[in-house]
Amino acid sequence: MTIPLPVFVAIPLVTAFLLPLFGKKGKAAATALANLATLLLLVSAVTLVGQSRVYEIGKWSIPLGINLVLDGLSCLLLLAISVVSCATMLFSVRYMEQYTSKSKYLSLFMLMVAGMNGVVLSGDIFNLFVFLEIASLASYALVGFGCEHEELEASFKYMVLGSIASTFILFGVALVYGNTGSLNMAYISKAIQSSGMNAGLAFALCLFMTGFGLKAALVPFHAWLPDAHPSAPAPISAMLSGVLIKSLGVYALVRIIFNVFGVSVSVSWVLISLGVLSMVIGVFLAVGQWDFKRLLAYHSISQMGYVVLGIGIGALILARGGNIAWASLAILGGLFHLVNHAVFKSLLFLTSGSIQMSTGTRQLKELGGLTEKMPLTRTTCSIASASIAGIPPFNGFWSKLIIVISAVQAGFLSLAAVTVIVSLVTLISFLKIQRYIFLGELPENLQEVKENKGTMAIAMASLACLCVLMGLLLIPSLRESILEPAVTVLTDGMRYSTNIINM
Amino acid sequence: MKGMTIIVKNISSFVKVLIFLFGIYIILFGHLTPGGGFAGGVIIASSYVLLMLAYGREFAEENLSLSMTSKLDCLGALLFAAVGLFGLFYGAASFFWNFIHQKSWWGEPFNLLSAGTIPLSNIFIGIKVGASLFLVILILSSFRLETSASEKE
Amino acid sequence: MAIIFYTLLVFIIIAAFIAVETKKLLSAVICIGAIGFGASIMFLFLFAPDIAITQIVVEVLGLIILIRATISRDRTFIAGDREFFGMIVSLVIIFLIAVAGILVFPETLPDFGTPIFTETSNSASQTYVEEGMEKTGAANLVASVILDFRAYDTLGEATVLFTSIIGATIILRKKTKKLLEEPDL
Amino acid sequence: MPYALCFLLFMIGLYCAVVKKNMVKIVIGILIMEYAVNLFLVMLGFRWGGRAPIITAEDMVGGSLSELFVNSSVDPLPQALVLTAIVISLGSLALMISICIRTYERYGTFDITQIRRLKG
Repeated sequence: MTIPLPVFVAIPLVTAFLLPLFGKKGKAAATALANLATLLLLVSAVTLVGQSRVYEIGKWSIPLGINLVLDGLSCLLLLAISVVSCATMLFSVRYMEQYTSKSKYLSLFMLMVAGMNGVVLSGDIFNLFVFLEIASLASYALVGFGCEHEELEASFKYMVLGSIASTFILFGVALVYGNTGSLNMAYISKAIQSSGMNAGLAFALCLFMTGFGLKAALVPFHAWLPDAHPSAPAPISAMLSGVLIKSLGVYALVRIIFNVFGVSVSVSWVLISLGVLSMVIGVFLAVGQWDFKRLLAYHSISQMGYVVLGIGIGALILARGGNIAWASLAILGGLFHLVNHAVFKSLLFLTSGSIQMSTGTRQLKELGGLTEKMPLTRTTCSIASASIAGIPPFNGFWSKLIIVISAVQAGFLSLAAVTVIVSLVTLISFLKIQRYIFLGELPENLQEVKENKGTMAIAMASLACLCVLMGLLLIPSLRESILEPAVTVLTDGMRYSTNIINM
Repeated sequence: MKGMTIIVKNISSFVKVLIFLFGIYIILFGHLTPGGGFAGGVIIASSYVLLMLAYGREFAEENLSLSMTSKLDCLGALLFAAVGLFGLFYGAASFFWNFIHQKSWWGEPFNLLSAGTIPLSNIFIGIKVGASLFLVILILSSFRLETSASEKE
Repeated sequence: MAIIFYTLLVFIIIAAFIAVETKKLLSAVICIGAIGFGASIMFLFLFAPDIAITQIVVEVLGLIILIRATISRDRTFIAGDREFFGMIVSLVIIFLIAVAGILVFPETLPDFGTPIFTETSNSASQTYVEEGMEKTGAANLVASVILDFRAYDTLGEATVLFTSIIGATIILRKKTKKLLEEPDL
Repeated sequence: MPYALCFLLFMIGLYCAVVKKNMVKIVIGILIMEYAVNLFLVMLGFRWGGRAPIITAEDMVGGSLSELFVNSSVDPLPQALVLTAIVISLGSLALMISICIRTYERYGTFDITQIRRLKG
């Protein structure tokens, strides 16, 4: 049966409104309801794979009302969001026992999921701004959940930069409405195709790129990420760097550039430079870190650089009118790395959370020799570090390989060399993690450390085996249904508007 | 913080009723005259805030307690979502389908019952915005007690 | 009519400048009040009564929230600005955006008086104005746009307010961490 | 010309949010930026000699809408957007101020250069 699209936003919203009513005694029921909701979302996301539909809200035709668009790209993002949020919700059932007012935490978590689903599905730029605002407001509050010194300062810094980015995006929306007279993405791209890009729309595009670049923590705007992620509770930093910066930042940037404004050579050069900058600076800043979560946060920046680089190369080939096969290969590498990074980065943050919960610290110097004390965390962490560093059988390797091949194909040998060097440096820093946390001798105050059983183990184990199985996504049968439609959505760029209108 | 002088207390207890009535008017006639759910809700919240400023937090707490306000807040939001979902399930139409107007059950233009689900959602939005804004002010002022307590010891 | 717009805008810009430069927090908050009320009068002259009502009342509550943060902690002195390097970089960025904005603004947008929906062919606002009445039954077209044509936005809007309330409760709660007694699962 | 003044207001807000040290001043800067964008949005829909987009009884000529109203009414769409944007700015203001109060209670100052626990 066909699932109506607003279900993806309605379920998390209704659960979010219900959860604060549970209060102290209903905590178990609240957690169960929240887990049920994320599971339901996962099931409905899986059933919708490969379909593409337009859903008009209120039965109003396209320019009048708002329409929700499900095409390859948003379906891929929906899958990533629901997988990561399901695992993180399972993990936080036990991890959040350390904090008070758990039902409010769950409600904010569901609001963040609703905001991200709303952003990924919406076909209207103002609606995209509103749901982006919901997801970021929920994440500001969740970053400051523990109310300690660092967490409050980090959430204030994140909130200031986030609010500036949202005001930039709103200003861009106002400019686009002023110049094209409509808010619907399909109608805007049609107006741009017919009347061409005037200076106002170019200025709006710059505003969008700064705003969404700031949400995606690309280099010139990455100031908030290394502070926000370590101080957030572990499941929240897993959601933040796993999915939030992707769906709010990269997805919106890519959707606006490819489908609404159309790809141009200068824009794709900006994308490539942003990608390379964040790749290089992220990894070199990460090497010197001794705090486990801060190191992971810097790696998020550099891995996001991979994604933006892959998509930027594809955009450049499209803008220059090169052959479509190369461009789709580059974009395939970028998107596949986006999904891989969502899975293994959230797994890494979950393992850091379980280490912090049982040992109480996350400084690499104070840890060591946890192999026999925490076997499950050891295996999941090593699987995730192997896949982030790009060791063959795991999923990180395949996507990095595709990006390197597409860079070589497109003639950017220097870029390919930079990518390989950066992945080597990532490998070094992740070996450092393995060395300091798991090998070496056990410090005396950590003798009675014990493994985290229960839902935390299930969450970590499921993400770990996903890491291993994701490599299979590249075999042709699976690829056609999941990755290929997402790539075709981007490669046929401006024809998006015609597809929407006649769908 | 025991509220302000007697003059302010007497006036505000009278004026609060008027403000509240004005807020209700703005919400109910939202689809005919300017105003609507948001403006009316904020006006209702400001009537309670006036009470709190004039009489001090404890008096306002008895009038509308913290837990009651947060329940109202969640209830208003749920009812508004229910209006949307009802359109989805009722005529198997779409999310925010104005089923009362489209099916033209009641009301013709220019009188109170005219615009289908619009007055309904106006009322629910009014409850929600009023409750949540009063909740913010209540939380911000109740936090002050805790800091002044810590400053004392 | 244009004179009113320019005087109000100049008044708002002067109030904004004072709010930014003044050393006392309380006077900065009062200037914010002045900006808000100037903006709501501006909305009245721009034929937007809905927005004027909402703006005034939201302004009152915003002022109460702002004053709540400054009243007992008013610092008469505010030390010098941030470290020199950061300030210069941000000033350069702001200057660049300002230049780009001033160049772009005047000629691309349709000039002040003629809104965009009169020029574009089948724009949504044209149908809102013409058939708004019989399509939704509401006499107030803004209410019909908010609650029927784009009701999904207003649902998102109510959720934004709901998130900020839950966020404020979380950040201002008294006991944040509890000793990790044996978790039940 | 009013658009340029709106943009100038936006610049003042951005300047204040980026340069100032006091936390409440940064919040004020962001508030000014949001006011500027709201003003800009409503100005987009303005029409010389227009009317508020509210249909009254005398606008109805016979059964249908009078021609005068249709080509003199102001654009209702930006006004709907501004209503949403105003309440969004109030919501983010409430959250920011609660963070400021909590950090003041922890640190004892609003000055972000002294709150430098976080490096990097």
